[in-house]
Amino acid sequence: MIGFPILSLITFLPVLGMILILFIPKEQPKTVKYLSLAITGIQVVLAIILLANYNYGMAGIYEEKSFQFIEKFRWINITGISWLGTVKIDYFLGLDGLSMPMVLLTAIISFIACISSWTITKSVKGFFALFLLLDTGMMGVFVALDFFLFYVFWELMLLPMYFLIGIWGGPRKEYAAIKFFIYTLFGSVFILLVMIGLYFSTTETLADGSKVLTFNLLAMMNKSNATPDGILSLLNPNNYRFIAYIALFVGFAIKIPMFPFHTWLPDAHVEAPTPISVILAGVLLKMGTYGILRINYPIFPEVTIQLMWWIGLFGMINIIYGALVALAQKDFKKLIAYSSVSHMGYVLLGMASLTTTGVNGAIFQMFNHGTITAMLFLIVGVVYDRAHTRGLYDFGGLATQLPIYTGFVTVAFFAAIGLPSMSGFVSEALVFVGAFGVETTRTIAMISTLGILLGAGYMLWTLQRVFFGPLNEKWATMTDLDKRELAMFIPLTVIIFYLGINPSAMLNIMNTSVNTLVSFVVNGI
Amino acid sequence: MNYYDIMFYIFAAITLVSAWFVVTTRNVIYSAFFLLFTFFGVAGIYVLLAADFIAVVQIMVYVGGILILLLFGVMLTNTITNVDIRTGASNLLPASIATGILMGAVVSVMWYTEWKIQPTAAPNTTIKELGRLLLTDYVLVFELLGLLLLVALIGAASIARREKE
Amino acid sequence: MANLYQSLELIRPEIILSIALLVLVTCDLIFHKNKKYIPYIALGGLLLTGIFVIANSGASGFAFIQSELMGKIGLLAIDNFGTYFKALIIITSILIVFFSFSSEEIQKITDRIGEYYALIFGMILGMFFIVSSVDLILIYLSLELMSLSSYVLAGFTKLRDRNSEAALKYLIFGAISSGLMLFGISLVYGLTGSTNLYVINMMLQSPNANLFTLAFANILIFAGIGYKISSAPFHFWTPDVYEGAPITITAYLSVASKAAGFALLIRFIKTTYVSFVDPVGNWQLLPVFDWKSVLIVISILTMTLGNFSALWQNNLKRMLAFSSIAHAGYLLLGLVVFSNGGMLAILIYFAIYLLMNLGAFLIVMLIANKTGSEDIDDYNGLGHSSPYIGIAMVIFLISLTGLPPTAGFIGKLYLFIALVDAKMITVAIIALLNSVVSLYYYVRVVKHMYLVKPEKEAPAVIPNLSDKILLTVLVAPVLLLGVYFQPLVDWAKSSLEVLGLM
Amino acid sequence: MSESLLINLSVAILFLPLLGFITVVILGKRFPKLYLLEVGIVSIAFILSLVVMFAKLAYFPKDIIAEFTWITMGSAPFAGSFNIDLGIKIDNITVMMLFVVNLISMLVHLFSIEYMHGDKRYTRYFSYLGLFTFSMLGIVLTHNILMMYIFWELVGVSSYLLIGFWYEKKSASDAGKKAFIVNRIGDIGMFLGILILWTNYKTFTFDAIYSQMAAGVMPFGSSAWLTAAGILIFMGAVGKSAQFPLHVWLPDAMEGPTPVSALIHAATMVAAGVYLVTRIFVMLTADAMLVIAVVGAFTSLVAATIALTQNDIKKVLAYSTVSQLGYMVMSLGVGAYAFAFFHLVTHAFFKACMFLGSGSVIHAMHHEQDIRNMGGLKKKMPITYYTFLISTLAISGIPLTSGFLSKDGILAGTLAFGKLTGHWLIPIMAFTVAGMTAFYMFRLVLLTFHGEPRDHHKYDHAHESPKLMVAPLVILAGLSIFIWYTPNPIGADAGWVLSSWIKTPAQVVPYNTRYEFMRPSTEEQKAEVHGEITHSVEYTETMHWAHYKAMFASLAVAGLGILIAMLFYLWKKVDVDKMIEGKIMNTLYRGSLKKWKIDELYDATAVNGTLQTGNGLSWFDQKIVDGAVNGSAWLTRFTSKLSGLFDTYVVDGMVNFTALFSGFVGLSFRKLQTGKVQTYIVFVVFGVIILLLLFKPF
Amino acid sequence: MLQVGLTHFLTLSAILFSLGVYGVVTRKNAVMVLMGIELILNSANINFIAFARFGNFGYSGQIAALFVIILAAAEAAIALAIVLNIYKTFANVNVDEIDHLKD
Repeated sequence: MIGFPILSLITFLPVLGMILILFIPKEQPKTVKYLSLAITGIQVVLAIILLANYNYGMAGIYEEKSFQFIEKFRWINITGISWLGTVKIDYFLGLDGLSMPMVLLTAIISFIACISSWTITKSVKGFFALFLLLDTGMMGVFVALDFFLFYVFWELMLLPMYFLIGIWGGPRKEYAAIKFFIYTLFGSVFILLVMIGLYFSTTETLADGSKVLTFNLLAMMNKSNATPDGILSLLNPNNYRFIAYIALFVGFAIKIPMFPFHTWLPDAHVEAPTPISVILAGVLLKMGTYGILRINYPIFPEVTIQLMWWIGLFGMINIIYGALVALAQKDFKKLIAYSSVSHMGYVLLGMASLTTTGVNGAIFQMFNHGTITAMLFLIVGVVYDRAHTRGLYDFGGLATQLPIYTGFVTVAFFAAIGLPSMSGFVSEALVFVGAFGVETTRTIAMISTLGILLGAGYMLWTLQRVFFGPLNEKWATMTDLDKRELAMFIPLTVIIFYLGINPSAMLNIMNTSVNTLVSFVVNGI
Repeated sequence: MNYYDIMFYIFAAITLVSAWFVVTTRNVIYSAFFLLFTFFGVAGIYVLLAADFIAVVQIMVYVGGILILLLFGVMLTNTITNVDIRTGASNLLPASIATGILMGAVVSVMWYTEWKIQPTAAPNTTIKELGRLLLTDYVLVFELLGLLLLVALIGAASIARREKE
Repeated sequence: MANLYQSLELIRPEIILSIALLVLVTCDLIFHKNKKYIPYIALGGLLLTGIFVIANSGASGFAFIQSELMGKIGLLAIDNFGTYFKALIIITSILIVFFSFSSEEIQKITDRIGEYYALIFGMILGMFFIVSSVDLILIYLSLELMSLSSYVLAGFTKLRDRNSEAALKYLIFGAISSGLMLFGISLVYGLTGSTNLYVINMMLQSPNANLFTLAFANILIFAGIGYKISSAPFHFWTPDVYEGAPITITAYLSVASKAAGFALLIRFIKTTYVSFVDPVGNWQLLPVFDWKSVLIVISILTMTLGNFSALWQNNLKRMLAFSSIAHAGYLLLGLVVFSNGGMLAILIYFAIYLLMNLGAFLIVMLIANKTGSEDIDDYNGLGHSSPYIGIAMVIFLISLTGLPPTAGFIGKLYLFIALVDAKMITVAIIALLNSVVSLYYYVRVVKHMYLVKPEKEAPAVIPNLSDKILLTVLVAPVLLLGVYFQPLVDWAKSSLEVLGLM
Repeated sequence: MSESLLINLSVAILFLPLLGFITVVILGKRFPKLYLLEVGIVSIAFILSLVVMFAKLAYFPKDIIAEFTWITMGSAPFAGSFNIDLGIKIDNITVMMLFVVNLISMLVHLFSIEYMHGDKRYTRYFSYLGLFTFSMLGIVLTHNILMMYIFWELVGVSSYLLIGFWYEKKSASDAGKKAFIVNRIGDIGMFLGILILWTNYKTFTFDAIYSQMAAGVMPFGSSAWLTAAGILIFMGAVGKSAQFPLHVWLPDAMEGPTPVSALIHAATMVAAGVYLVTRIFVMLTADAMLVIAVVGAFTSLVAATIALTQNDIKKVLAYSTVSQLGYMVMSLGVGAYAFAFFHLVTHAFFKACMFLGSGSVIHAMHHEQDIRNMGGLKKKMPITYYTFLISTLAISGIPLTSGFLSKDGILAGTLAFGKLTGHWLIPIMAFTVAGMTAFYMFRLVLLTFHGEPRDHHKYDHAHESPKLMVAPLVILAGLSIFIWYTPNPIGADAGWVLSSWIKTPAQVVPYNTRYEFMRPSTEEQKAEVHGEITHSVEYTETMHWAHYKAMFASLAVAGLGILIAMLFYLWKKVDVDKMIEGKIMNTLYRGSLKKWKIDELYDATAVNGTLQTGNGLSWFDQKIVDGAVNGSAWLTRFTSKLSGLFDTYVVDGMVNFTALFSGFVGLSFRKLQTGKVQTYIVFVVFGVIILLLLFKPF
Repeated sequence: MLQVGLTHFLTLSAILFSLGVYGVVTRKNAVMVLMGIELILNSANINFIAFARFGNFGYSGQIAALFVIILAAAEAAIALAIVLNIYKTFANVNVDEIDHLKD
């Protein structure tokens, strides 16, 4: 394995960068930008190193020994008094098939968003400092295996996000930023409560044989660690596990965002600057579903099985509702935002199936949606940079004026529609295969296929409204993509096609873990 | 009805009637003088309760100190030439309701509680015992009160002093 | 006299304080031309007291044992719990001295600076005795000592109308509250024949028929304490006085006097109404008064009222006043658990509250020094023009909201851990939702500092070096304790011991 | 020639056009001449496919399969380990399709060199053609239904790109969008069908699925699901082959360049639906087949009725295509598998010829497409005329043409079907359509090439197209002659195509779900191996019986149609304009002309309905869902006002009430002003009282 | 009338207490508000002494009363200083007119 704490490095590197940036004088925005680019670039390199050293056969999920790149040491250890047990918090990082794709995604999207941030001119230093802080938060969420640590990272993202939307955003930025902030905080207080509840329901046996309460996520999954009277303990007949599950789920669902908790998303997206929209759609939304898979599923398997149908139902609502609402949008960015709602529905649907194919599809869809939606938001950003409007009816005929751009747009749009040969197809197909394969979610899956149709509807309609038809003379001087923009689009395009043609490259990473997860949830092993 | 009882009712009447006027009369000066009677009445009650020293202190401190202070306050805060030194009342109704209920509660508490009663003979004097206690068990409080008075002195002087222009 | 000598040993910090107070007064009289050195004398006195407070840690026992009371219970109980709060008070006081250095308001009254510090010392002395006294009379008197000093301090600068107004309101409100308390004390005295908490506790252990009277007395006493910690419905003075008083005093009131109030409340309830503490750390309340329900209602009321009222405040001091009311509500939650865990949460929360609240007030003060305003609209764009102030303020506000990775989160975490441990889920949810509401007004400040465009160029508030150091002293622990809180928790845990008879 | 070589060649055929596409798309802007590379590549592919076809037909009687594992799921819980395999299957049908697709593709490339000359996205056009060829070949070559679906979608995209090639025209981009979305409807059905198959058989490979079916494994244990799966997959064909009710996209697709129409919307892509049904033919139950037959028959009839009155040369051809596709589908539905595929091939040639011919005409007439403005072009463009005429004869089913052979077989099949099952409506519709086809095709020819020119200006400039455009016409017209398929001009059965190249595969569905005539009927037949029986003995006899009857009947109706067309448009014996003034005729005429208003119906219901739902939900989203949030925010604000201004509102209110009350009792008229501290204290006192009442210990 | 006992004294103090509260709440003049507070303190003192006398609690009640009296003096001093200060700034001492600090 690797001889240095690579997960810590990949997580805290941006913080280091942030500190460095704070020392760079304000008058050198270029230095700030290049430093950030370097930091995110190194992150990508580290992610690739991780991938190269990744053992595809190790499952992770509930067993500490099959996690990879583990870093674990006692962070907080308060001993000595009987009445509160030992307050023990581990600094516990590790990777498995659930997190590896997300780490990759985060690294890539951050890098791309960093390139996209080049156009930022207003207080560059602040922007990149916050950007890097956000980066750490995201990365941390995906590698943390201690609930406390997870929660800290989870909340760490809120504030930078608030500022990034609030300072660098559009006209209604203040409203959007606070809405995002309040909404997510509302969700996370539920997570906090469940976290504490789980803490009191789980003990961990230390090396010396003593049992202590713990925040360790893996320990929480092990039924033999349950305390007899913890409120979320299986051994306690009057437990609150069902309610806790729902509370936790709602906390995560707000981030996904799941209907009816999605209304912060369009506002946040419309007002956020392009790189932040990219991050938001590309990575942040995945945290919700990641959280559900990482925490809800293995810790509350019996409730999960009970609620499969409901999760699927909400997935279906997301898919169809998001698509229908997207159809009605007149703002380019809002349309993409609602398309995100729709696409995240597939993730929920896949998860709900509780089958290897479905869950694989869900995680794969998380990754693919990350890349594809990032591209879509970049696309909106390009046109907004040039035209300073996003009205779908303000354009027309851009294909003639900006052929290269239109080419990438077409790729991204068709990827979003789920065209075979692009990554989105494989994941959506797997989701449907999984969901259809199970009695519980079969009908839901069948209805959800409508989403494929509606998706094509709004995407192609947008393509037509913005890019086809006679060129609107107002934009006759618009320029095509420059090199920097190409540098954002090409990697994403390559990823989209590569994973469309060779999905195994990604699926193999998660396969073992997903199989383990599914059988853990369903069979308990 | 013995003397004791009669004395009680006299002092109680003095106390309450004058207290009533303290809080109802509109003239501040009157109010201050009724307060004087109240203090006297309370001092009498103290005597009835065999607290001779306290009664003396009551008269010395309250009448000799606090009341004079209050009168100074009245004088200093009302222009002497201004004949109308009356003052109004506010919150009459809510105050009446609130104090009415409060009084009901307090009085019923006083009546219905089974207080501990252990009849004992009244001591001849309390000064000696009080003095002893002040310098033994309560020496800390005693000293603390000294500091309190110092701080109050500084504070009062500091805030009431006219600033150099 | 050996008894007295032992007692004096136990109250060395208080003695030092008293001496420092006298020295201050004397020096003030001697050097009435040049008062430059007065603050340093005060600082020296505080540091010395601080050293003795630390030296006192671990000391435990009764001081001023009264012959009447079986010869073993005294007026003061010196224990780690008290020492913890004394330490908090001393830390606050030292910080307030530094605040006063940079406060424009205080600089304008340099000629009365001796009195200013004398009164502050009076307050500290009062608070020290509040924290450790176990006799209701002494409690009342030390409460009054603190109050009398703070009444004057609230109106001390006399620079603006609102100064005097604050003093008057504080005075009247305080006087009536302590009057109610005194009446309550007299009733308790009537019921039990003693003013000593331990004796009262023993008396209450035996069957008692006068529960209504006791309840009435308790509520009256709580009025006196509740006014100090500004819990609803005894909080009404808080916003007015906080807004009117000089900022240094506002900050001081919001932390130190609240700390004293909480220490008093905890000691009062723990000593008087707890029959025993079970091995797990839960306090068994005497069945004479349902403190638990009372405190639950009051704490929920307090935090809800505080948070909701703070939402649309435009004066920062006033907003922080309501925020401090809300925090009092959270702190009370730690008490309603009635367990050592809850108490631990209070201790931790308070230390953190000290840092973040003082920090926020410091920034309000620095900005007011520059702009002469505490209005939120005058904060527009300050974050950009004054980066250091801006970032620090954001950290304090986030911590006040209770978000990781700041210390405020740790405080809330321990609080909720205690609540969940006691299975008081509903209360926990209400409190959590309250903290979501609180985000709104805290972030509103952030919004004005960063997001709202100022109408004219925002003034740059560049703190001088000492202010920067002061800010850093407050910011650093707020951040550090957020990620590594073990030392604080360990300290708080060692301070759980409230002197008992057993 | 070894099998592996054959496989490699096939793979090369598949990927060569893709290579061309990628190269041209990336470098096309810099090197405009690169379209030649694309043309070259397609030509090479054609040659290779010719080689592959003959090699396969001559030397490899067995099917050749090559596959690899695309996705592996490891050992999944409950499902065991399973893989998703992709691969190709080379059988007779495949190689014939390879030949057809590559040939037409090549010819269209050649035709386009001249036709599209001067277009500003000239190279881009060729790259799209390459993409299409690749996708189409993928459909043809695949051995599994997932890959079929993948390429299915890809042809959809290339079709979208090509229809909307002139995207500056709104109608063009509209048509592209419509084509894609309407196709998606069918695709959803197909996708669901695939899901049913996968869920039950854990494989996408046709052969693996069929062998499990043959072993008696039913989807979810019931043959109803099997029928459902068949119909659902058929929905894909409904979309792609423009069957009713999803036929609406194809006529609109004529907005694309005409060579594209020839390649995609006449010869190859639209035939993919039929190809799909041939692929799943073996798993169709009788019920599913009946549905398919009815859909096909109805489609052909509706389309034919519309084609009768259209005036746009391409629209007529488009509806004729729809009608002919309906024929093929119907043919599969009635069990005449071989004739359906045969018709697919012959139709591909003559319809491509007609489209290219029309392209030639349009080219000559400077993009005039309305036949009412044409006429007399026979003299100006003889080669175009004659090739077009040959194709017309073929589509009308006149002997000596390929169309006669295939069409006659289909008609015989319907007749036999009618006789054996009693569904006589299908043959009736089929013969009606045959007559109509002859009529409208001749109407087209007569109006275009005969008579007097109606637009002299355009006529004068018209001229025969260049050689590069005419050559494909000649080749395709040549392929519409019977001789390439069978030596016997009136019966194809004996020809090599039907006797040895196309073999009807045996059904794999259980006997009781088959048509009676598709089960073994005699003991002898039953004794044979299960998989070999395609039809009963009776069926063979009935087909024999129907053969000549169908031939004569079809000749009769076709002749009738031609005669009427002559009467109307050549000899002008009947005044058409006057005829349609009659009330009934007028209604019918207008109905036909307006395409039975199906588009309008869809617009009003489905499209508009969806958009309105979207708008409604959007409103719902902003006002209700978000409103709930904002509402609670409002509530919060309200509460905060309430409590924040508690002092003034409530306490003031109390004081005001006091004032009123005081006034009422007449105690005091003093103007009351709140001394705030005192109101606070009032409140404290009330607080104490309330607390006492709340927590009094009894 | 009953024999005068503890209850009588307590009733007296209860009424005095209520009058004090009433005074504090209703009087506009700040000095009169202070008088109300003195009444409350006096009532508490009566309680202390009466309880000590009748319950035989020793001298602690009297000690308490003594301290309260002293405290009252200190408080009065501070209070009057503050009232004077108010008079200087507002030119009157009407409590209800000093309401600049509010929401």
